[in-house]
Amino acid sequence: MISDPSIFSPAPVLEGSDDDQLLRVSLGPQHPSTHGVFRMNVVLDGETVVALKPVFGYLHRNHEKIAESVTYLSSMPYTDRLDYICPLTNNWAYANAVEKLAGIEVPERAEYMRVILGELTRLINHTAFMGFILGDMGAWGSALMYAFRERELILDLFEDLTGARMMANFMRFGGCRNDLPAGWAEKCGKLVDDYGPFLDEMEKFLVGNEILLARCQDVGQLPPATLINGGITGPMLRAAGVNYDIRKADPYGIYERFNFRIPLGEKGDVYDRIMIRFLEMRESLKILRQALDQLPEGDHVNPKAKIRGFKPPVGEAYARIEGPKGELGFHLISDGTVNPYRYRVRPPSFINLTLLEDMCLGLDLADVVIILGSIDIVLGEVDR
Amino acid sequence: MTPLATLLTLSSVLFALGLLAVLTRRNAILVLVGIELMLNAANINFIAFWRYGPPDPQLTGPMFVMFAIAIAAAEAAVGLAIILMVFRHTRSTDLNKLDSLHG
Amino acid sequence: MKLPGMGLLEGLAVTGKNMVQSFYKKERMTTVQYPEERAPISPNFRNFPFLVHDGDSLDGLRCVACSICEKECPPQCIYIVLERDENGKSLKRPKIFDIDVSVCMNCGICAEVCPFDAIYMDGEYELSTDDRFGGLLFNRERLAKSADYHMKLRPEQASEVMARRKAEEEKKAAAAAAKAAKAKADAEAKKAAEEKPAEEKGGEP
Amino acid sequence: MTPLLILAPLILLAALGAVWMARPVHAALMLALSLALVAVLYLALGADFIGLVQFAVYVGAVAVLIVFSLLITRRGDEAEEIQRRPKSLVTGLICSLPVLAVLLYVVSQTQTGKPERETLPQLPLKELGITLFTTHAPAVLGIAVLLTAVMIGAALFARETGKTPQNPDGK
Amino acid sequence: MISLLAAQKVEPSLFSPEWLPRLPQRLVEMVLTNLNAPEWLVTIAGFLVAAGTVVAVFLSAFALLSLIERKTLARAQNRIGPNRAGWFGILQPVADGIKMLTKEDIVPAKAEKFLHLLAPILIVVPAILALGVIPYGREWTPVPLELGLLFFFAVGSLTELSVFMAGWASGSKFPMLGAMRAISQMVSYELPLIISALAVVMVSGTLSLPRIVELQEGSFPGWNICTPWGIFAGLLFYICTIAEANRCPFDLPEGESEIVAGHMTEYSGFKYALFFMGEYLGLFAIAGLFVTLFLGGWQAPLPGLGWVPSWLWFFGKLALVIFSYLWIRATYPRVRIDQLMRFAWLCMIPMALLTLPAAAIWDFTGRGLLSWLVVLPLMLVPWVIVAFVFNKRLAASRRTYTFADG
Repeated sequence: MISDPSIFSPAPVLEGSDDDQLLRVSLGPQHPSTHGVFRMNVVLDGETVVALKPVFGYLHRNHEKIAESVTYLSSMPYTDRLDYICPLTNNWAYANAVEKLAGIEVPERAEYMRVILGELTRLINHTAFMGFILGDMGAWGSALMYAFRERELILDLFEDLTGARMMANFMRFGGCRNDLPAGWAEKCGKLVDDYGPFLDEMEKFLVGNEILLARCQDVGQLPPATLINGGITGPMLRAAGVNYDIRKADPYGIYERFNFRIPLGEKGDVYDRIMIRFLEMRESLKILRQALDQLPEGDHVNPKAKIRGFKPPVGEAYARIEGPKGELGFHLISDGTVNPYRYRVRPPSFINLTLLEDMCLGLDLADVVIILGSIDIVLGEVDR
Repeated sequence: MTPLATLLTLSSVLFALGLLAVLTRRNAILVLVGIELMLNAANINFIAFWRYGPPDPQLTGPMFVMFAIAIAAAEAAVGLAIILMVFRHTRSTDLNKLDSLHG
Repeated sequence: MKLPGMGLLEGLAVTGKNMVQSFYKKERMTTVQYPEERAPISPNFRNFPFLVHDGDSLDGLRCVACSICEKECPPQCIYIVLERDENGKSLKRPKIFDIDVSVCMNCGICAEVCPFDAIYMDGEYELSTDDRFGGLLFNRERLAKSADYHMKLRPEQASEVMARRKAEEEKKAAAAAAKAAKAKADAEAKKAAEEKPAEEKGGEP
Repeated sequence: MTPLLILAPLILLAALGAVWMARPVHAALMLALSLALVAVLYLALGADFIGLVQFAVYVGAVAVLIVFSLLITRRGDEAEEIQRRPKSLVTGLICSLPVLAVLLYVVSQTQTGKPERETLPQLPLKELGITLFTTHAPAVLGIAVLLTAVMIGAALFARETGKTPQNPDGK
Repeated sequence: MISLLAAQKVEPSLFSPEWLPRLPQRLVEMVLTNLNAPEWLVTIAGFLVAAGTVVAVFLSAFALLSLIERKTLARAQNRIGPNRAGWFGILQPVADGIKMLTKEDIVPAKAEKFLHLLAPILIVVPAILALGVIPYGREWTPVPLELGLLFFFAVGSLTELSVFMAGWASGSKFPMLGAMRAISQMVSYELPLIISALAVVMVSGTLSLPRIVELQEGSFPGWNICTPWGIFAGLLFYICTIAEANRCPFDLPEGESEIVAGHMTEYSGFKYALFFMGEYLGLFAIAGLFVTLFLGGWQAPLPGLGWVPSWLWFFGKLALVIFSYLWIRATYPRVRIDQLMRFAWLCMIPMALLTLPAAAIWDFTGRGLLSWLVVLPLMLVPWVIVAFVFNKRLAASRRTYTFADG
């Protein structure tokens, strides 16, 4: 991509010869439905997409390079800001990588807390996704407001626990920063109980809607082989029927202890992606219920883990988790100093985005918007 | 000039303008514009004769205009459909370039 | 089997329900009219850091200008200069302690790494200012809050810290006392030892 | 008489614009204006129904169709058009001026001495409808057949180059 | 010139509530007559004042609706909506207006200046013209045209051209796309709109809107919507009004998640406000036509309610119809352009054509029980077939999901 200098010119695909009838439109970076500062240079024939070129980097913040020049702990709040819809899974993935690198044990209670927070984050992400995708389809914000209403309740829990609604900075190497406050687990249990009815309402609002069916079905599907070759992970891959969920495929934490299922779609179109996320939310509720019931007493952080002057031994480690958007991995190389020698993120949003053009070709402009929405990107993670 | 004469003159000039458009324009759609003008010139005549001519219980003038309008609309629709068809094949609406019977 | 169009009607029912219930149900209408009423803030809520001082004046700052927070701060928004006396000897307190809150990302790592319980996270969030530069660069005076404030803000944490500090102080005092006693004892022993040889000396002749 | 004298030059000016404007869209909009003015002329002549139908069909359908086709086939060929103009203008005038002369001559010949009604003839809607479906019933049927054929034909034309080649998903 | 209905009724009393909306007109006419003004002047002044009344009423209704729409949507989304400007946000439209007026008027460099200016004006004009022929009350039709319905559709068709002008003259791509969408949508939905209105015309035997309302005499069961053909024609007409007014779920021309704001993208300040106004006035006009044709216009819904001024009934029904638009807007996502067109041509137009013979049979068989027995099956059978086809599609669209075990 970089070798193609045209991506740096202000409006590369927009200048066409007068001769052809194609319309070159730059969707974004200032566009209502690009989920941030994302840009697609679209070539249209009528309303049909003939070519589409994603252009990104407008939100590039040097995340990886900064992480190589600050201490291991100092990178933790930066990971919050990768995928800012779900900071806690980012924290978790990073903590996992460092623990693997330094060989730190995580106490039982901390593992349970991590699972609870991770699944709550999945709920947040998928709930917000429902709102966003309907917004992309042109519903005037109702679904978004309902989704955010419920998301706020989870964010309240996060605020009680971590002190911040979104930028949690909560996981530590060897556990979590602080223990659950009194009564938190009960509040969380109540939320888990109340979430089912909300999902029912949302499902009624969304799933039966004939307009939504017409808009979403058979849009943006790709053969599973292409998806696998493209490195697509997460709900997008499972919607196409590929059984790949890291919680099962390469279990981390204590996921083996819980009883949950992986929903699989068939066609892998936008509709399947929506429905898979719905079903995943219900499975998440199951996991949450089990985790809350089994939550043991004990340390919230490994007492042996150092906060100040943390120096992992020389080595490298890659740890991945099933983030709400897909496989989220951190690759760290340590040279024995307080800073990582190399720090690399495998962002699911970014990699899922790579097949955007293949999904959109031959479809309408309106389809591009919902396909982009169904990939569920967060530009903070794409551009880093 | 009497009103009838005014209208007839108007219609004549309008017809000539339409003819001019048909003959000078090279864009097929604009040729159609000329044809519409000519049809309207004819319609003005019908209405003018109905209005200023002898009383006619059959309402032939307005009737004729109504039919003419319907046919003009049909003609425009078909004409434009054909032009668009041709355009899809040749990527051009220039009549001078449409010199081949082969699509 | 569902009739076609039922999905559309169900959607209308959902919005209709929300429309009606938003008039009387608190769960449906969660909006808070901000300047007049405020959403309750969790006791754990953190925003920008503040410096704790014991007593009423800045002299009681717990900070010893060790610069650990400065080094750990992810966005590097802390700037500390150690105060020294004219001989260049450290006075163990900051001459300058600035936090650029326009850069600070509220992560709380400074509070976490501080070994002297000197810096904690504040809950104050109405900090808007029309001075983009000076107004958002908090200096030592602006940052310093009393230990009482900390106690009021986070009673649990503060009382724990207080207890620990008290215990430490007592330990220190005890240690100091012990040290003093030991020194005294040592001195006495020394004295005694001195006397002894003297005695011995004395005894020698 | 006054409305006629005001409207006639306006109609001609608009028609001239339709003939002469270099940008196709301008020409089409001028055509729409001219047709709308003709509709006003009909209203002024007392043919209300015809005037409103003219407005609805020409401004609402024909002109819109024309500008829409211009949008679809948009090309930047104004410069070429202007460049070619003098030559084609000569041929155009050679053909149309004699026609105009003949027409004007005929007009000047026919209008002499005829008595002209100054009372407004009525165009009652009901009469119009009844005449339409009694006296002119065959013509109505013919038009109906024509319109059906047009609709089917236009639909077929539009259908032929559907999205099939570009849409592998078979949507 | 255009023939007016010559039905000037006996004036009951100048100050009765029924006559209230025409009071300004009456007063001006009275004053002018007393001043011995020539008759044409009295007529013209009366018309001007009547038009002014309508414009004033609907401009304030526009301001009110812009607030109510935001409030309703907010409530449907569990928000409060604007409530800072004035009591319950009642001054919000004023604040919006001041904001719009003081904004910079930006004309893009590539725009066609004149057409760019003309388009917003041409959007507002037909809407106001169309509002003029609707009967608002028993004694209140601003311009009682003989050919009212035809006039309505004739001026309404001007909107397409002005939308095209806006899209084309902006010299930009999103407006162009929006204009193309708008034109194809309006042209497609105008057909079933007019055809289903024609059914009413056939049964009423007149194009005059006041007459059509008078013929739907009596309370609820007399309305056109309460006939076996009317309910279907009304449904089709209602769907078409949504499409013609570019409301959700047919708001593709300005679909903000796809083409930013469609033909209005390059407008700002007062011109944008004009578009906004034109859109809302058009909404009033077309919803008013729906009320007039199918919901009995100003007729009271129940027999004993004749004492309420008739125009109140009209505006009540109008408010209900518009509220339904808002409700729908709060709920549905937008359809795609090809689905929109397919729906219009393959479903709406055939169904609308079907209402014509149904209405004819209804009229022919005497509008009694027999007609019900004949017309209702005639209408129901195709609808059931359509429902069946849709249902088959829907059944195919319902999916079950498998779970990987574990």
